[in-house]
Amino acid sequence: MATEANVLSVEGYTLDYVTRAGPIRALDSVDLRIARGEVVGLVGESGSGKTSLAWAIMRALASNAVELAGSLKLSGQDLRQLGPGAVRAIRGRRIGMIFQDPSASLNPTMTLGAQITEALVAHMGLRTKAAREAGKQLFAKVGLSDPAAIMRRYPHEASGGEKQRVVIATAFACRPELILFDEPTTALDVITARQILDLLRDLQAETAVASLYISHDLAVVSRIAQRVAVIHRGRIVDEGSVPNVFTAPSDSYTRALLDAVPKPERRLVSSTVTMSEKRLVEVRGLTVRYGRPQFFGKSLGTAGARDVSFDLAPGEILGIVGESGSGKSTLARALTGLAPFTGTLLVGGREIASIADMDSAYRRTVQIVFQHPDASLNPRQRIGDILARPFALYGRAGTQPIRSAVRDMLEAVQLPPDYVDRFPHQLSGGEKQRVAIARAFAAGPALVICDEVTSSLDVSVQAAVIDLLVELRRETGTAYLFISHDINLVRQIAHRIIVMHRGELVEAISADDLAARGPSHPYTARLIAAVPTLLAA
Amino acid sequence: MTPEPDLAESWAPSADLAEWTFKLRPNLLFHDGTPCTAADVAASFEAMLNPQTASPARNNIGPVEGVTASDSATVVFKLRAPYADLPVMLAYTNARIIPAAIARGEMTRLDREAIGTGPFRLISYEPDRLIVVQRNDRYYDPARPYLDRVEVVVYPDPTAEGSALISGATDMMLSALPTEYARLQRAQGLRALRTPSGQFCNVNFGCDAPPFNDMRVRQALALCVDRAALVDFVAEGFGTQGQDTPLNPAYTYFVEQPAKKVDIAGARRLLSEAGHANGLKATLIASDRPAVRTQLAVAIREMSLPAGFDVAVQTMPHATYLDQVWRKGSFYIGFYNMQPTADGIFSLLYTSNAAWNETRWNNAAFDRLVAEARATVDQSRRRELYGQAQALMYKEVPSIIPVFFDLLTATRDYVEGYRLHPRGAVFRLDQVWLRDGAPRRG
Amino acid sequence: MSASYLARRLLAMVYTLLVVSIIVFGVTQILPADAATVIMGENATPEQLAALRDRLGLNDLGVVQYLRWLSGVLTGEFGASMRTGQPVLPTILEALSRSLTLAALSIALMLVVALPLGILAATKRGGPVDVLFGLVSYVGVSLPEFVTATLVILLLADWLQLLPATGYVPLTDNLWVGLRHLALPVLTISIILIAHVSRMVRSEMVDALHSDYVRAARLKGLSENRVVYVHALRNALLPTITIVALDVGYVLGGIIVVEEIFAIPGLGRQLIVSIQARDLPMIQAGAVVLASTYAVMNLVADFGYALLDKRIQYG
Amino acid sequence: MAEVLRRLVRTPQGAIGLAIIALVLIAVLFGPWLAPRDPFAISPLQRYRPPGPVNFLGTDHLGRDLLSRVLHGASATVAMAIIATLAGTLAGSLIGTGSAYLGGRVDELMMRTVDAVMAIPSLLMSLLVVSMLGRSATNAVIAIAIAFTPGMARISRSVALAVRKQDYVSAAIARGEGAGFVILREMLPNALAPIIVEMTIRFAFSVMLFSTLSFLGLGAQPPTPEWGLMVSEARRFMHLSSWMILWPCISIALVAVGFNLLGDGLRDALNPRT
Repeated sequence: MATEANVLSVEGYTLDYVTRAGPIRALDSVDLRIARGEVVGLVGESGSGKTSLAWAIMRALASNAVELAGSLKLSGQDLRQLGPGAVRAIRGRRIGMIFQDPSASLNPTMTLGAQITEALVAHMGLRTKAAREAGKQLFAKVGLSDPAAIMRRYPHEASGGEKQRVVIATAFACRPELILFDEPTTALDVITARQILDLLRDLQAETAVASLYISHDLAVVSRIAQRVAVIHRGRIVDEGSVPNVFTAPSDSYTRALLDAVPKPERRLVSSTVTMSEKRLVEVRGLTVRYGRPQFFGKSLGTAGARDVSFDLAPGEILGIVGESGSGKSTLARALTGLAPFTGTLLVGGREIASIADMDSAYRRTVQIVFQHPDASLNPRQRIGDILARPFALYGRAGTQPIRSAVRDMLEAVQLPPDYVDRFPHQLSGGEKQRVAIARAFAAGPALVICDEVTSSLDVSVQAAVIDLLVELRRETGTAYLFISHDINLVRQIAHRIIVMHRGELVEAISADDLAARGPSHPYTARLIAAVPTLLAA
Repeated sequence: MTPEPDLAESWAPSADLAEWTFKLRPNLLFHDGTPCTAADVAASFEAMLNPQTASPARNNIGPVEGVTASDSATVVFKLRAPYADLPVMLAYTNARIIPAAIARGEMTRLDREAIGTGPFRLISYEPDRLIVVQRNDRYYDPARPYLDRVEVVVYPDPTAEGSALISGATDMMLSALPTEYARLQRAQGLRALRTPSGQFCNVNFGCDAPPFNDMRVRQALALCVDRAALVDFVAEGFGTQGQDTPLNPAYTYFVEQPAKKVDIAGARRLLSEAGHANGLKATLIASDRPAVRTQLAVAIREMSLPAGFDVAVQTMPHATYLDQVWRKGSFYIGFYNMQPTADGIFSLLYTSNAAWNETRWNNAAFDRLVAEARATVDQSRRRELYGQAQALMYKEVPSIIPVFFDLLTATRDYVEGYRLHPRGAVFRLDQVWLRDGAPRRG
Repeated sequence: MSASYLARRLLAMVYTLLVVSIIVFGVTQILPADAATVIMGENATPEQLAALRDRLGLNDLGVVQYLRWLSGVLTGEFGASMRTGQPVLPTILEALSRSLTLAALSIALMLVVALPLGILAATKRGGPVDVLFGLVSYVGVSLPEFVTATLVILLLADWLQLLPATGYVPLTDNLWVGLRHLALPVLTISIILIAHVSRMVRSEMVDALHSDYVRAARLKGLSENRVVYVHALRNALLPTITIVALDVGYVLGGIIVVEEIFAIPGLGRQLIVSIQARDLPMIQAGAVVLASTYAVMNLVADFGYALLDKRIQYG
Repeated sequence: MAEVLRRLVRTPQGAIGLAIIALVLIAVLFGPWLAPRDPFAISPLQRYRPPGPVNFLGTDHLGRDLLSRVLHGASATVAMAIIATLAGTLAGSLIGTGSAYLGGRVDELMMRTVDAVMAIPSLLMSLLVVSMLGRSATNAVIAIAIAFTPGMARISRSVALAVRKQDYVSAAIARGEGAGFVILREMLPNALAPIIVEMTIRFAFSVMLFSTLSFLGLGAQPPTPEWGLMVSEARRFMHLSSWMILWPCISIALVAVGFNLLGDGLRDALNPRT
């Protein structure tokens, strides 16, 4: 019989995790096939079981995992029957794996060269010298400039992109039959991520290696995979070629997922805001230095944001876009008195020269919501106490008793009133972010700074939180400073957009002009080009 | 204790015992070979008597007015008062003869080098660890010492010192604690030595202030003390009972006193007569060196409870004790080596003008007895005077002296000629010799 | 480890030593009794005490004494002991050398035992070896030094009569006898160190074995030995260096009790003796030498750590 | 609190540790009543008795009953050690948290001074303090509290720094909350768990340190039956009766093991992740 057409075939595979609260079904009779040279995308939100499938294939399941049924065949050979020795022989040799965070999969105390050489020595039977030579060629092939230098460097001496290229070189080194990609570009900056994506496409095409590309980002999967399977709570709900699934999804969950993906052309707010002469916020030549003066240590005076100027009208949503390290968060910290700054800042016409000027009136008008839901709520306080604090601080509840004001706030952010007595760890990520937003609005602010508020949420949850923010703005007329690295999301929600690059403001343009005339600064153009937009929508 | 000639060949007192003349041996040499003459002896004593030198010997060698060298071999001591025991007192451990050059010159040289006339010469001195001495070939008696070299190892922990001797790491011990003695007796290859001595541990009352200025209170506490039990508790049985006088059979002029019995009812009666019907609270202070002091204090506390005493025990580092409590405290534990003579111990501790006068008893009758005895030569008259002095202390109890310690030590069986000296501070290593079979060392 | 960082660390060390000397001197000023009382002992009469205090300079104001001491130290002159008249520095350095010998031997023994023990317990986590290890290390960590020392003496010196209980013979005089005398104290200290370090190595090893890079190494198909003894071990041993260096500081000053019981005239014991004798120059010199050894060991630890773990950059 | 207890008993260390410490606390609270005989009564005839029907654990050099002394000793040793650690922890955590919150030069200066105090070994520091204040159990407690403060300050500072970086603290500061509210309501409750774990383990050290001080004659005064003092006194009589030294040693070890186990058990129980 000709060799099995499918490199990988998963049939009826069912997996449980045993926890103190009883068994949890992670994968429910999953079927999946990948032929030679084919890239299959596996799309699902966090907790959908997509990563568990990868661990199952690599035979590296957690100790509390119980495989109930089904088979995992590699070129016809069921991996579940293999003993530890056989599994070890297959790993790296016949199945490669690339992880999300490159720095987590590289040993910090070993040089990058040593980590690729050891794989070649282990599987290709090369002696160290020959392996080093082969390693150098592979580094060149994955586009690393000056491979010899990279060989001697340690992981912390290389950038995220360089490290991911080393991991990719190591995975492709032994020309495996199958490679599993677990969100390889999520941890990288937008532009670097695009370069890595293109590299993977070229290498895959050249080696025709069967690939399973796992991701939560539908746009990325639509660019690289030929076929895609959508997984929801452990079950494959949709499968087929990328055009079919993405244009005519058969399952309602897939449709909701596709809708939630930010599309710049679908505007959530009317694009014009009357730029009345009374500015809410005027920022001129704002420079933020972080790091506190040290007695014995050198003061770390690296600038977070340099000489930034912009205006914000009441009720306007100003988007700030930039990669990590561009200074956008530092700007937010300066405006809320969390970082010292120089330059002039006018809020509601009042001059704020330094943090000392930020009296409680200022603190009430400017609120901030942070990125990580787990860290922005005090784990030891109940939701009711957290939300009551702004009322007690600013005494806004007026005649209404604080307890009922808190209930109203919960309702405003679509959370059940009985959440008042719960602790943060009893809420989901999305719910915690809603509480944080409620806390900000409890003060009745004129401006709420949203610092990457949806970046650590699943796509569907993100869409719901964005809708909540738009709704609240419509009701209260509050202005937003919406900070994000996702330019599609910002173009969807903001009236005007400014782009930050290495601490400097490189572009300020209204959303409509950007759509009509495109960006004026080359960096913005590269940023827009780098973000994969959904193919067929 | 009878004096033994060392540098002096012979000596004689004047009729009124106020002037003593000593004849030195011919051609005596110091360790560094320079001759030792009467001038050196005079200079040494002159330095000792000068308060600036702060020498410990100053108030332990008797009432010496001045010392002169009449010629190169004769030394004359002028005394402030007649004193029969001068020869014995001059043998005091810190009253050694050093070259006049050092005595009159810079004394600090003594910090680093030791030039004397003794049977051994100093080789090296490491504080708190090791002292090494070698045979002095220039010693006036060519026969002695028999040993070539002696290493004195300092053991801060007594248990360790015992184990070292048992394991053969050392040849002899200078002194052993009562708690170690039983083990040393049992160990084979060892010879355990024991001799009664005048070393004692006592309770000092401050007789110059209440409550202990009242004799009845002192007598009451004395009646609570079970002396036989204390010999067990404090000396592990290796000691003799004391009857509240500082003399015991080891002293020539010791006069037996009737043994005091425990009488709790009598003690309680005396206490109430003295106005403490519902008991007396007091703090008994014990320095931490030697450890026996604390043991005695704890035992006194328990024994005096039934009679209504509530004695709180307080220990403190020896330095703090010396600074704040010694000679000033109203109720504390003392510990003393035997003195060469009866007069030595009385005038050191209990007479009104005593150097240490810890109890401030200041009893005129007692002072008269001691002064007279000091100036009489006739043996029987001195015995009678000292007897009355002891009886007076026995009755008035300026301090409770319940137990005398036997001096204990042990040597390997191949060590010969070593006799334990009751004085407790005299170690005649010059008489020691080793039988064959002794291990070669160093 | 750039030069400016080194300079700053040395500056911080000087500051630390200064604070230490001030604290120690301040406390010794308030201690009841002084060197003169101790030296004179039972034979002190008031005017003799006054004379001796004058000669030792104890009558001057505390601050004056401290500044005189400080100016002496800056010119390398630590003064002479009030008790023995011997110069202070040689005695302290001699005591330090003995403590260092003790420290070196104990740490050597500890490394030979603690590292394999910790690694074994980690790799066989949950197994009988690990449980036994857990029990023994808990007891080891919980025994105060004097209890361990007493039990060791009771067992090895008295009942089994294997080794001499105490006494110190310099290795230079007689190596074999010297080592026999050091056997029990070294054993006592290393029991304590082994308990601490092996527990630390075990937990570091367990963390490393559960890390992402070890899982990645396994998924690269490397042999189990290479994964455990190269990838995991290298990362687990890094923190050990800091701990071992700090242990040297602990052994020097911390085990005063062991030096007391085994009569080893080390730095700890020298300090106790000089405090009891209120020997100010000796106390000061001892405390400063001890603190500087501690600080130097900290620096060595950080330096060693930076050397091995390239991630640490001292700006 | 009940929740923590339930999780604590689930871990082996926690269970055993809790059992031992419960036993010890019974000895500390009811020792005097449990003791079969008067721990202070001396009796010349019953000296150096091995364990037997009359004296279950034997007698010491003054004929006093060892079992009663060990039971009475529990309160002298353990209670004092706990008080000392609580004081040290309180002082240390306030300094540490405050220093972490203030940051900058103040933090740097405070930490350098803490380093300096830590450069002096805790035993030497206690020795100096006790020599200064005089010997008594209370002074030993003060000495240990002082010796423990720098250690606790360092630990609570590192914990507070980690908490300081959390967004809910930044949110509170952005809201304009006062320093008092931020430290006491936002930082301390979250920094408390690791501090409590560290404190429990320090109880073990403090029992060991307190008994070491008494061993050197700097802590409890005779005739109090404090365990360290009992070991120190018994050392001289080691060859006449080794029981005298064995029982206090075992008691000290038992208490220290108990606290160490409890500390590790608490660390898992209070650890939010597990």
